[in-house]
Amino acid sequence: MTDLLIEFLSNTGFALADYRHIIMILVGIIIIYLGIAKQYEPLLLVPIGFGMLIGNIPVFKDFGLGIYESGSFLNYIYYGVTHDIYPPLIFLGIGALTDFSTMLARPVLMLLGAAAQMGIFITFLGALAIGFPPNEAASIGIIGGADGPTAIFLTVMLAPRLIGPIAVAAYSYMALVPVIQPPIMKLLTTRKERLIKMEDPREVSKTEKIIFPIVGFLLCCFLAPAALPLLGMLFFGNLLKECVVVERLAKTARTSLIDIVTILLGVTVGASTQADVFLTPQSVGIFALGAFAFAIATASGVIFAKIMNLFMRKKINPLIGAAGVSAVPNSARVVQMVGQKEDPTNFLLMHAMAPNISGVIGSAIAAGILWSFMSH
Amino acid sequence: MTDLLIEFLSNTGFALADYRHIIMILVGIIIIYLGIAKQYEPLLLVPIGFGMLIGNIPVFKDFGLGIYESGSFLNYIYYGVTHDIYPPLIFLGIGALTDFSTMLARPVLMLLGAAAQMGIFITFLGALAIGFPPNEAASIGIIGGADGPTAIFLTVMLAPRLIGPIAVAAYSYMALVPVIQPPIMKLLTTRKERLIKMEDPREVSKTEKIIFPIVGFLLCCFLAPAALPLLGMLFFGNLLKECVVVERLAKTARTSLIDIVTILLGVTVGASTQADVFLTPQSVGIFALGAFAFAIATASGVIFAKIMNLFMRKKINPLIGAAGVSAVPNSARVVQMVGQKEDPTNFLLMHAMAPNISGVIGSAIAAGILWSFMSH
Amino acid sequence: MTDLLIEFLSNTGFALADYRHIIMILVGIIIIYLGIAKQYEPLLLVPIGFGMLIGNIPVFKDFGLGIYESGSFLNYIYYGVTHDIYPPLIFLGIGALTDFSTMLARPVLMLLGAAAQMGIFITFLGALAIGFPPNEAASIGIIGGADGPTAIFLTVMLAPRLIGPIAVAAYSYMALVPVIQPPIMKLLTTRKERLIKMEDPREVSKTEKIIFPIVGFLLCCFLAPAALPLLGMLFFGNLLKECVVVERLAKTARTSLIDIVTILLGVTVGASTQADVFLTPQSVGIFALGAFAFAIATASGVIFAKIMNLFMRKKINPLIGAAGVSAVPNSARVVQMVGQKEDPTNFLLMHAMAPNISGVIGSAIAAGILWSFMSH
Amino acid sequence: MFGFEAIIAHDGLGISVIGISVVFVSLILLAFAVSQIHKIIALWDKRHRFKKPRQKKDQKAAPVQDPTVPQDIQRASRQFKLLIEWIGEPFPLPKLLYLSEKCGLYRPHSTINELLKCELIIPDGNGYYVWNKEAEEKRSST
Amino acid sequence: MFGFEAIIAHDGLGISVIGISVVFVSLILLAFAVSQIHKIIALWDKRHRFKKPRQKKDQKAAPVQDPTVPQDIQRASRQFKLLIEWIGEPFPLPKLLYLSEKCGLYRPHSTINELLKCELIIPDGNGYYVWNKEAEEKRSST
Amino acid sequence: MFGFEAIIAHDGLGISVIGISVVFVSLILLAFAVSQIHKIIALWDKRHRFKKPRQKKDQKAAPVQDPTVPQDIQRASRQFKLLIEWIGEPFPLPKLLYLSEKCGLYRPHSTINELLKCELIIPDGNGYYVWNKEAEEKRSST
Ligand code: NA
Ligand code: NA
Ligand code: NA
Repeated sequence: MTDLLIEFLSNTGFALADYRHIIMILVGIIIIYLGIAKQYEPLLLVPIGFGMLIGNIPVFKDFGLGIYESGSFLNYIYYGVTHDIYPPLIFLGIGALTDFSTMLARPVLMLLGAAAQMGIFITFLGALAIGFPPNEAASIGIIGGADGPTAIFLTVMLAPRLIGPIAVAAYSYMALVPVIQPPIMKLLTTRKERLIKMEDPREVSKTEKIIFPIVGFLLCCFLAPAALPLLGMLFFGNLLKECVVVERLAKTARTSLIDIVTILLGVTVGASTQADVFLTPQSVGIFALGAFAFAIATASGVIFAKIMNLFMRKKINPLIGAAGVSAVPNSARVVQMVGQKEDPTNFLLMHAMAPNISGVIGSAIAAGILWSFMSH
Repeated sequence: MTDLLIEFLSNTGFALADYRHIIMILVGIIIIYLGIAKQYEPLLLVPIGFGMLIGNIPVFKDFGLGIYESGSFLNYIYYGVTHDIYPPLIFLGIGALTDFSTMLARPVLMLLGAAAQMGIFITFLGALAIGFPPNEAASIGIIGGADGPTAIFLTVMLAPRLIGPIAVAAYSYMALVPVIQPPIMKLLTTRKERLIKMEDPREVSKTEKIIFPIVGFLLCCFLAPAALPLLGMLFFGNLLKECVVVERLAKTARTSLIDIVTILLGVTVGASTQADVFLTPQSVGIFALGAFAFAIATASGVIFAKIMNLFMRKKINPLIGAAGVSAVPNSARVVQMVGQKEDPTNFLLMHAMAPNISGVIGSAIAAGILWSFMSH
Repeated sequence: MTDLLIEFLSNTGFALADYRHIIMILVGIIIIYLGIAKQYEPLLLVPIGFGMLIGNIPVFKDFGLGIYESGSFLNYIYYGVTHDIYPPLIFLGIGALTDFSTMLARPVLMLLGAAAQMGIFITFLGALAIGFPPNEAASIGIIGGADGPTAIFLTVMLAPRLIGPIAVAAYSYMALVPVIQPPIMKLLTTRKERLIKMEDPREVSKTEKIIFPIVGFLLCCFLAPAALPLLGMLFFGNLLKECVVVERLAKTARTSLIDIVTILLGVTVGASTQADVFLTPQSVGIFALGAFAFAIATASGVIFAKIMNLFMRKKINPLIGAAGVSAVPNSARVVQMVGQKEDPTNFLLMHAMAPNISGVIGSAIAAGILWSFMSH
Repeated sequence: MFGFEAIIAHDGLGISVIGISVVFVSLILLAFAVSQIHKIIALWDKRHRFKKPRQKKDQKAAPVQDPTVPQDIQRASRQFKLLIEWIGEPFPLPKLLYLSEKCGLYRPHSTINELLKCELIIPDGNGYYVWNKEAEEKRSST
Repeated sequence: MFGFEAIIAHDGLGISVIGISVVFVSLILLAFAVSQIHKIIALWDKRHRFKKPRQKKDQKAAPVQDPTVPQDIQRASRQFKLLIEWIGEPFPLPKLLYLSEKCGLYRPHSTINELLKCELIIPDGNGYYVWNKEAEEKRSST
Repeated sequence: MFGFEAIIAHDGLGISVIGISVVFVSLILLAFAVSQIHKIIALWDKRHRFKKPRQKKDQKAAPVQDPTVPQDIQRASRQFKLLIEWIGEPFPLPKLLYLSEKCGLYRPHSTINELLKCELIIPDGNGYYVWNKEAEEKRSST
């Protein structure tokens, strides 16, 4: 019985833990704290944070518990991440949630959603320069797209062993948008620019909203077929939403379905940060490059908005360029916040939604392009 | 860089598209239009139509995008179609949605649900005569059952390569019931017959409704065990609904669960119509035979109702025979519409539900029988 | 055609049925009856009962219908049972449903949840003594945990061929708690003890409720890492519930998600009782040992409560010890019922929830320990 | 192979005739069974009424399981009606259960079941439930 | 390999330039397409109005499909308004459909669609629908 | 093998004793931890109150993050109360969030969180939320 007891004790977490588990558990607790107390993207941070706790309970290998051991429960639900099933389903739900009206009312703002994707490609070059192979560099670059599902989607295709750090980096920075973006936005704009008020967008008819997902889908996917799974589901979800007659499907897509997938994706992405796989110098590099990507993306959006103002009669508030990074609707809210700080009567949220949503389309296209270049 | 650009351009949809993609995309748009503007079974046509767009974006093979390439997102969610997982789940939801009261109140009307299955077997003979092998002929015949999940279920078992055309044919004709059935119904009935009013069905007690799914399940599945997956789930869903004490399960079965499966099934069935697989002379034959099957089924139901009238004291309105084809509740609505055109005070909907629902049971049994004959 | 007819008839259930199918179908009907008319855990008994009907329709082997034939629909949805995917998901939903307040208010009552797990280990010894090998003995013992998902979880790991009888025994006895427990509770307590009133628990703050799942998870899983999948999901679900900011995820976890899994788990566990696999002397032994386990567990809880009273100033009502078996919230209700019979003004429900919920944690830990001892 | 020849070669006629026959036989049997269910239920209920006097005695002999059972459904229904008014209609069944438990109503599960059986609470056909005022009036007038 | 050398070796610049260009081209094309949609719709609607007189004739010539069509949306809206008041707002669309069918209202699917089109029924942005009192007043005043 | 012999052979006693011990140890530790949580929280809150004066200074020194913060929760609560009355109770939290954003209320996320913390908005135990009139009255009376 003493043997049994010793054996049992040597299998407990207390015996197996080393400093790395403790670090990761603390990180998990901090992420949960940020999600709950600071309310930075709680729908993502709470599951990811708890997933980190789950993934970093020290367990014996070959016991069928760890997320990387085939046959474990975590491994089964991680399947949807490693086989790129969850990201398109999340996009389906986002499509069924999102109102494209403001974008349809002022399509010129979509250019801001394109501009912010500069962050992706510049970071890609940076990662190459640091010595990452091109497939990994592309996956790191996509963090600059500020879109978790897109980042996971591309990383699974190009550099599956980096899913953990890239996904966590993407989601963390998406959550930290209210921390990262404001200083950059203020640095690059004058007070006068931040005070610009934009006129209300025109009303968009129901028919326009129904036709848009069809036209948008065909156009984008003819140009970048590799974005098909993401954009197909995004526009499909939006058609379900807008066409009214299948409201029950749209409702399920934007509630039960996206919630279930969010839970499973969040907890497994969190659990994939198992200390021995995650705590590497590479991860540090990825987090640094991710922050760089976010900064570049924000700056690109803002600067491009200022450039557009050189040519446009009705000036746009360059702050909304920062919303081009995606991180829907977090970064649009940040724009609203920064704008209101200068002038509490200035409501930029609505205007910021246009670049915000087109940023999602833009980074999905960018992911498609990178994938098609890397996959041979 | 020029090389890269040329390579990229040669991978876009614009470079890869041929006339067949364009045809299929137009068909998809028409189907979406019918679903939204004409409201023909929008819950099916909108997903199928958009699925056709998704499936017919021209993409390079071996890129992991097409629905027939293993590893693609579409292929993963198509799994539920090709492995007959979705159809029984849809039946579970239908069971939890359907009120069998009118059928229980007047069981004799169930014969009409049997009669309309003639369409299946006559079309089966027709398809054999045209030269289809027996397994494919059976799958084509089942289109006459006017029941999408049943058609998919049998086709997966017997002729998996025909899933695309048969599923699309089955769902299209189910949607087009308001176009196909009325002329046949009018041709085969006199105005006097169409004016027959039926008396209200008796009240059905809760206990009866609870016992029915158990008795119905045991009886049907002892006779045709191969209908087990479909009828098992149909009656199970109905028991959940009727027994009150598990209302929360029934509610989920008839909302989230059936909605999720409907979305996934619809979009993949649509996408399975990839031009090179779908645009064949065979598909044309299948669509022609499918229309034939629907017509025969409708006619059989109506004529059998007239025959029953020869023997019954309380005459039944032969229009309700047309509802025996299934296509719940669309064809019951068509009966109501045609009846009301003659006499706006005549409410046939309730009466038509009895053959309508028994038609579902009937075609599931027919599918079981065909499967058991073909599977050796 | 006569050949065909004979062949068809020989494939019907009427030709294939033997007495064992009839027995199991009758058992299924009785279980459905208990669920509906007596309302013993209807959410479990109705699906399991109907599953028994589905699993015991006599079908030809190799036809792809039976739950044990790979490729059948039942086999696909049974996958979640045989690969231990459903139990943790159910625990996720339970976590999102359960309010741990009363347990947090009076943590000393958690000892009762530990005491009742004696049933597991004593039954384990009993099963060993009767001649079961240790892995099967452990799986049988876990029935005493009074927790269906935990029982399935462990059995899949240790003795997969016993899933059917063990799962059905566990769920049946959980449902029969109002029949099994009261006599034991009365036998072991005096009327005076049953009349003890307990004071209202203190208010528990929101922060406590949020911190608890994190602390609880880390502590339990460091001590018994093998309980990770179950407890990880239980505490994760509870965090989702308590932290408010992700209410939509918690709501989906405790409605759609748990409902879908309950339906699929119930019907497949029921169907796994296919007569030829289920009707064995072993199953009889398992049912007998299961009843024994429940009785011991109940008795242990009650007796331990009496022992605690020897040391505590504020006496606890020993009836609530019986709720330590889990079977949430059924056995807590039984405590309430038995208590109210003595004194209609005594509300024990709230107090009984503390041992009840800690019993769930306790048996998950016990399962983890047994698994870690058996798995080498 | 085409035409009638193909049909014969693949036993098409046999399959079709047996097929449609089995469909008919199944649905005829089912129709017959269904038509018998409510007769059997009626018989069962009669037997029940017949047995009642004896059962009452048994109940007295057996250990009294539920000493505080409300003497009639009327009394329980009043409490529940108040609760339902407070929740608002239509209401989900679990919510009523949950609240009635919280309010300490007596045996909410079985009482609600009783109310469902005598149709004082009825489904609104949409997954929710409503209080059936008509049935209540009928009851109180009788 | 590091630095500029690594970028060149892996054709990084080419990929980046083409990449960002395609993103821009896609979104510019999309923006252009979007800006045309409502013009095309406007044109289509005009053509429609232009054709209307002729269509009316056609309609008369064609077999009268729906003899009991309510002459104006006003009439249908009254019935539906009553129904909605009874259900309570906000209501799920399927519930309205279901009840309107049960109440025997005329062609509920298409009528509800009409009501949605002229925005007498509007989504509350939360998956449910409400009756648009403003639109109704506007209508009745014109 | 049967009986005691089988138990010994498979180390049954050892497993059982260790097993039940670990269950007890786990739950005792958990009970202890749980009993400490609210003490630690209380301590933390005290420290907080202790530190407050110093923190206020810090806040002034730091760049003013939110110039338009409502001076007290009272003011925010009035706006939200109106909104909730308009939505009707019980309401889903996301709906309130969505509408408050639409209405341009100030920082709806954190304000709602404040309202939840001081229990002006409370869950109805059913996934929905209600406005807590009692807490409001208590607040306004103090
Ligand atoms: Na982006
Ligand atoms: Na049919
Ligand atoms: Na337990």
